[in-house]
Amino acid sequence: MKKIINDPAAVVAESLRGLAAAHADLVRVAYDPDHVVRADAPVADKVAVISGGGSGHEPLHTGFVGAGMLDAAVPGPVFTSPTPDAVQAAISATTGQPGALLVVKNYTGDVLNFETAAELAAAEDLDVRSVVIDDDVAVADSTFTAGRRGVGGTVLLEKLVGAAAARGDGLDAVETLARRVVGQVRSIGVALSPPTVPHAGEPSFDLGEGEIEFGIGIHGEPGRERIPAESADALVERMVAAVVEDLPFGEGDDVLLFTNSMGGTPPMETYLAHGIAERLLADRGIRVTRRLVGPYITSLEMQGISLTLLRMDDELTELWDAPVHTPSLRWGV
Amino acid sequence: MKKIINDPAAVVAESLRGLAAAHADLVRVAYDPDHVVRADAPVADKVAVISGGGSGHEPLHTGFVGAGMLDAAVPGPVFTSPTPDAVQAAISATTGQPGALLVVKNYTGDVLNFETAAELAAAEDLDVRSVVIDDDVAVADSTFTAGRRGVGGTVLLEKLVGAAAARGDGLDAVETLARRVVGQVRSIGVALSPPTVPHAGEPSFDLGEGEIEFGIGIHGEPGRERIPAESADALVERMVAAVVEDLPFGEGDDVLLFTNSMGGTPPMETYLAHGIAERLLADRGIRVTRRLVGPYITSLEMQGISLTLLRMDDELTELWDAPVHTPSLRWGV
Amino acid sequence: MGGLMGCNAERVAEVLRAGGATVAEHKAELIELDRAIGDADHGENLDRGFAAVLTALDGGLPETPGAVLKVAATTLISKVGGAAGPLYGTAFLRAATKLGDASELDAAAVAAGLRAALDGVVARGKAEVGDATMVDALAPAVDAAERAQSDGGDPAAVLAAAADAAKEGADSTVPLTARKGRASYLGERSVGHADPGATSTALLLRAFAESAR
Amino acid sequence: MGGLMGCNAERVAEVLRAGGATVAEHKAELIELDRAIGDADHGENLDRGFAAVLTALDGGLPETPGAVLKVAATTLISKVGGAAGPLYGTAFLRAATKLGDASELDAAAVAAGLRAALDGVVARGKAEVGDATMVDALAPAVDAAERAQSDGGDPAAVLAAAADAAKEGADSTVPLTARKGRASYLGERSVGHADPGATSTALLLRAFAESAR
Ligand SMILES: Nc1ncnc2c1ncn2[C@@H]1O[C@H](COP(=O)(O)OP(=O)(O)O)[C@@H](O)[C@H]1O
Ligand SMILES: Nc1ncnc2c1ncn2[C@@H]1O[C@H](COP(=O)(O)OP(=O)(O)O)[C@@H](O)[C@H]1O
Ligand SMILES: [Mg+2]
Ligand SMILES: [Mg+2]
Ligand SMILES: [Mg+2]
Ligand SMILES: [Mg+2]
Repeated sequence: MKKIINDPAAVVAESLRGLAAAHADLVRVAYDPDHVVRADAPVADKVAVISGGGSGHEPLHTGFVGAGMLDAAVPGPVFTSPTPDAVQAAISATTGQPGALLVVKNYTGDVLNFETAAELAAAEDLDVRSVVIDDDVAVADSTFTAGRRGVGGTVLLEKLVGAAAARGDGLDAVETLARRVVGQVRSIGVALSPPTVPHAGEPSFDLGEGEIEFGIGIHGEPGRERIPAESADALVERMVAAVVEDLPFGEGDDVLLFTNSMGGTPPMETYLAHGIAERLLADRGIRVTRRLVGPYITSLEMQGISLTLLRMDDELTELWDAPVHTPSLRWGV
Repeated sequence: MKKIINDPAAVVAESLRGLAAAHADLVRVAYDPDHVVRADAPVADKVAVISGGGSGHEPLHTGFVGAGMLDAAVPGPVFTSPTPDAVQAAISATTGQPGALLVVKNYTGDVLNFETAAELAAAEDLDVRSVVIDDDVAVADSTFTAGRRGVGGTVLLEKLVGAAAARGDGLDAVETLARRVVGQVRSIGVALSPPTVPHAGEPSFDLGEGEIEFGIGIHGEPGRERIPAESADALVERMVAAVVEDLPFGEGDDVLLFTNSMGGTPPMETYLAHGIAERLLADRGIRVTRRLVGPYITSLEMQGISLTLLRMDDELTELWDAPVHTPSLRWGV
Repeated sequence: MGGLMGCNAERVAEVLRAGGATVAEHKAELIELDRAIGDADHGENLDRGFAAVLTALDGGLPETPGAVLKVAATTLISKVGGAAGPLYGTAFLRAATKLGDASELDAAAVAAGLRAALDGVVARGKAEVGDATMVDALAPAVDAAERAQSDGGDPAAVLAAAADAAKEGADSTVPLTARKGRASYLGERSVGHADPGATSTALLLRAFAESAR
Repeated sequence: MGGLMGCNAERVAEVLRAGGATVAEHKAELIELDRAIGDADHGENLDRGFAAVLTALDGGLPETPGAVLKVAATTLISKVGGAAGPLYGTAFLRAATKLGDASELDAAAVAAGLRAALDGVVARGKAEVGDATMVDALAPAVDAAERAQSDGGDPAAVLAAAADAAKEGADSTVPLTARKGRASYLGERSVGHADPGATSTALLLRAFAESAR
C-alpha cells in the first residue's frame, strides 16, 4: 500500500486540517470529536441538516457542508461510523428551535450511533429526527439482511433536503420530503479494483484481471456477485436494468441521472458510462431532465462507478436547481 | 487492465458524447475532428481562449469550456496532441475579429501541431497568438531537453486569461497577461502508481511497493527520479522546497496554492497534503491567499499529486475570483 | 488473591486490561476477518476503543466493579464507532447496571452480568443466533456461564465456561450465511468465513477468563 | 516490374502500403518502446496515421509520385498528432515538394527526396544527431542513400542502403541520453532504451526498401 499519509490513525484529522485551510470561507472544523459545520453556523430559524458516517467517501459528507446543503457533517474514522458524542457535538453546534434532520445511511453502525445521538439530543429538548437512506438495489431488501445500503442517493437527498431547509421549510416538511426522496431513488455500483483502508494496509478484496464486482458497496465490502469483465455497453446496460426494474422506473418518467465515480475511475470513463446510460434510458422512454457526473460518493481509491436514478417532479427539480455553496457542490451563487 | 470502455480507439469520442449529454447547457461537441466549444460560441467581440492537448487529463481541457474560461478545447487521442485541423476547427468555431489566444502546454507534439494551426489561421486573416506554458520544475530548463513541461499551471492560466478575455481585454493584453502568469507559476508532481493508456493496455511504468516517482509528468512518462516511499510530511516538504526554490518564492509573497490530485489519489489524501503544504508555506512566510484543491489536471487513474504555486497580485486575484461557469470549475454564477 | 472470588473493582479493571491486551494482540487478525466479509476495520475499531478504556482506567479507578464497567462502556461508545461500538458499549453498560453498586462480584453476579450484556446486544442489534454475528458467540457463552454457575462454579469457572462456549459459537459462524451487519450484503458469499465480532467476543471472554483464574 | 527503376505513382503507393503494413505489424513493439521512455502512444499514433494513408490511396491514386507523397503527408498531419505527426508529415511533405511533378523517380530523386525529408524534420524539430530522436535514424540514412546513389545504385539500392544505416542509427540511440521529445524529461534514465521514432523510421525505410526491390 502506498498513500500520501503520515500515521494511519491520524489520517482523518490531518485531512480535515487541509479541508479547513482550503475552505475557511465555507466550513469550520472542530476536532476530537471531529465534526465540520458551516462557517456561519448556527443559522437562525432554519432546520439543521446533518449527516455523517465513516470517512473515505469524500466529498461525501464533509464536502457538502455549506449554504443550501448540510449544516454539519460528522466524519468517523475510515469506513467506521462516528460515535454518538461526535454526532451530538454537531447537533449542538447547529441546531436551534426549528430542530434538525439527521441523514443516516443504512448501515448497522450508522443507524445505531446516530440513533443514540438523537436520543441524547431529545434529552436536551431538541427536536431531532432521522431519515435512513437505503437506495442500493444490489442488496435484497429483506428482514434477513441488515437491509439495503445507503449509497449514491445520499448525495441527492442531502442536496434536496438542504434546499428545502434553506427555503424555510419546517422540520415536518423537511422530514416528509426526505422520506419521499428515499422512496423514489435507486442505485447500483460496480468495482473494477478494491480500495485499501489505511490502517489495514491491504486491498479490501482481491479481484482478478478479468473480474468485476457487481453490486459493490462503498466500504470495500465485496459485491453481491463477481462477473467477468465486459464492455462498457454491456456493463452499463446491466446496471441500468438493475436500477430501472427495481423501483421500477418506466416510460414517461422524468429522472435525475447521477453517474458517480467510486474514486479511482477517471472522468474519461465516468463520462463514457454516463453517455451510454443516457442512451439506454432514452431507449426506454425515460427522460433525463437533470444530471450529476463525477466522484461525489467514493470508496477511497476504488475503481468503479455507480448509477443513481431519482424520479423527478416540479418540486424536486426546483430544489435541485436551488443555489448550493459547498466545497464540492456549487451553483447558483 | 480493466476500464469501463468499449473499443480503445473510440474512447475519446464516446467520452465526449457523455460530456455533451451531461452539459448541453454549457458546451457543444463536434466530432471528427473532435472539438468542444461553448454552447454560445462564437461570443461576439471577445478574444477567444482556446486550449487542447492529448486526452486523459480531464477535466483539463474539456471540463473548462464555458463562460469565463475557455471558448474551445481540442482533445486529442489519449496522451496524444490533437492535429492541426482539429485545432483549426476550434479556431473557426470561436474566433472573430478580436482574435484568439492558444494556450499550449510545452510538449513537442502540442507545440508543433498548434503552431501549424496558428499558421493556417493566419492564412485566413485571423489574429491568433500562442502562449506556451512550461511550469514543471522537475525538468531541467535547458536547451538540452524539450524544455519544461506544462502541468498544473495550465489550469490557473486558463482561468486567468479566460477571465481577462471575459472582461473585454484585447488580444495584446490577454497575451501579455498570459506571459506574465507563465513567468510566475511553478509546479511539481509525484506518482505513487502508473496510469494505463487504453490502447496500450499495460501500466505506463512499473513502480515497486516502496517507491515513488518524483517529478512525474502527466502522461505516464516516468519521473525524473525514483525515491523510496516516505511520509506525507517528508514528501510534501520535498515538493514545496522544489517549487519554492525554483522561482524562487520568498517571504512576504502572496500565492495561490493549487493542490492537485493526479486522478487516483482520493480527496482524503489530497486535502491532507494540502494542509501540510499550507503549513510549510506559512513556515516560510509565504501567504496563501487563494487555493484550489482537487483533481483538475490528471493522468488517467494515476495515483499522485502535484503542487502548483502562483505568485499573486491584485489583478490576478480579481481575475481568479471572477465568475466562471464550466462543467468542472464554477463560481460567481 | 487467585481467581475472581471476592473480586473487586481493581480485579475487574485487571480483567479488562487483559481484554485490551488480547485485542491489541489480535488486531491484525480481526482486521483480516473483517476484510474478507466486511470493511476491514473491526480490529482497528476495537483496539482504539480498548486502548482508550485502559487509559481511562489509568486515570483513576472507580470504587465498584459496576462503575468500572460503566467507564468501559462509555469509553467504548465514544471511541469505537461502527456497529461494534454501540453493541459492545451497550453490553458493558447493561452489565454495569445489572451489577449495581455491589463492591465485590460472586459467580451469580458474573453470570447475571453476562446475561444482561447479551440482552442489551440483542435489544440494540436485533440479531438472533444463526445470523452470524457476535450474538452467536455471546448467547451460548451466557448459557454455559449460567450452567457453570448453577453447577457451583466460581467466577473464574463461570468465565472459563463462557469462553469455551463462545469459541465454539464463533467457529459455528463459519458455515453460516450472514443475516445481520455488513456481511449480510454478501449473501451466500459470506459462507466460509468466521464473523469478526463473534471472534472478538470469544477472544475477550478467553482473556477475561484467563485473567480471572 | 522489379525495383523502383522507372517507378511511378502506383509503385510509390505500393511502397507506402508496405510501410503501413510494417507499422501495423510492429505497432505493439513501438508502443512498448514509447511506454519505457515516453507515453506509450507512438505505435498507436503511427498506425492510425498509416491506416488512414492507405484508405486515402484506396480512394483514388494521384498521378505523380510527388502527389502520392503529398496525400500521405496531409493525411499523416491530420491523423497522427503528437510529435510524430507533424514531423513525419513534414518529412513526406518536403519530399513531395522536392519531387515536383516528375512522373517517375530515379535514384537521384529518391536520395534528394530523403534529404529534403530530413531537412524538414530538422527544421521543425530542431534535433541534432545524438539527441536520441528519429533524426538519429534518418540522418545517417540520408548520407548512406547519397553514397549509394553516387556509387551508381538504383533506387532500390539507395533505399536499401538507407534502411541499413537507419537501423544502425536507431540502435545507436540505446546508450544515449535523450535531449529532445518526451524522453528528454527522463534525463539519464532514458539511457538503455531505443528511441521509438528512430525505430519506426528504420522500420519504415526497411519496408520501403524491401517493397522497392
Ligand atoms: N445487528 C447486529 N447484531 C449483533 N452484532 C452485530 C450486528 N451487526 C453487526 N454486528 C457485529 O459487528 C461486527 C462488525 O463490527 P465492526 O467491523 O467494528 O463494525 P462495522 O460493521 O460497522 O464496520 C460483526 O462482525 C458482527 O459480529
Ligand atoms: N524535436 C524532435 N525532433 C525530432 N524527432 C522528435 C522530436 N521530438 C520527438 N521526436 C520523435 O518523436 C518520437 C515520439 O513520437 P510520439 O510518441 O508519436 O509522440 P509524443 O512524444 O508526442 O507522444 C520520439 O521517439 C522521437 O523520435
Ligand atoms: Mg466499519
Ligand atoms: Mg503522446
Ligand atoms: Mg467493519
Ligand atoms: Mg509518445
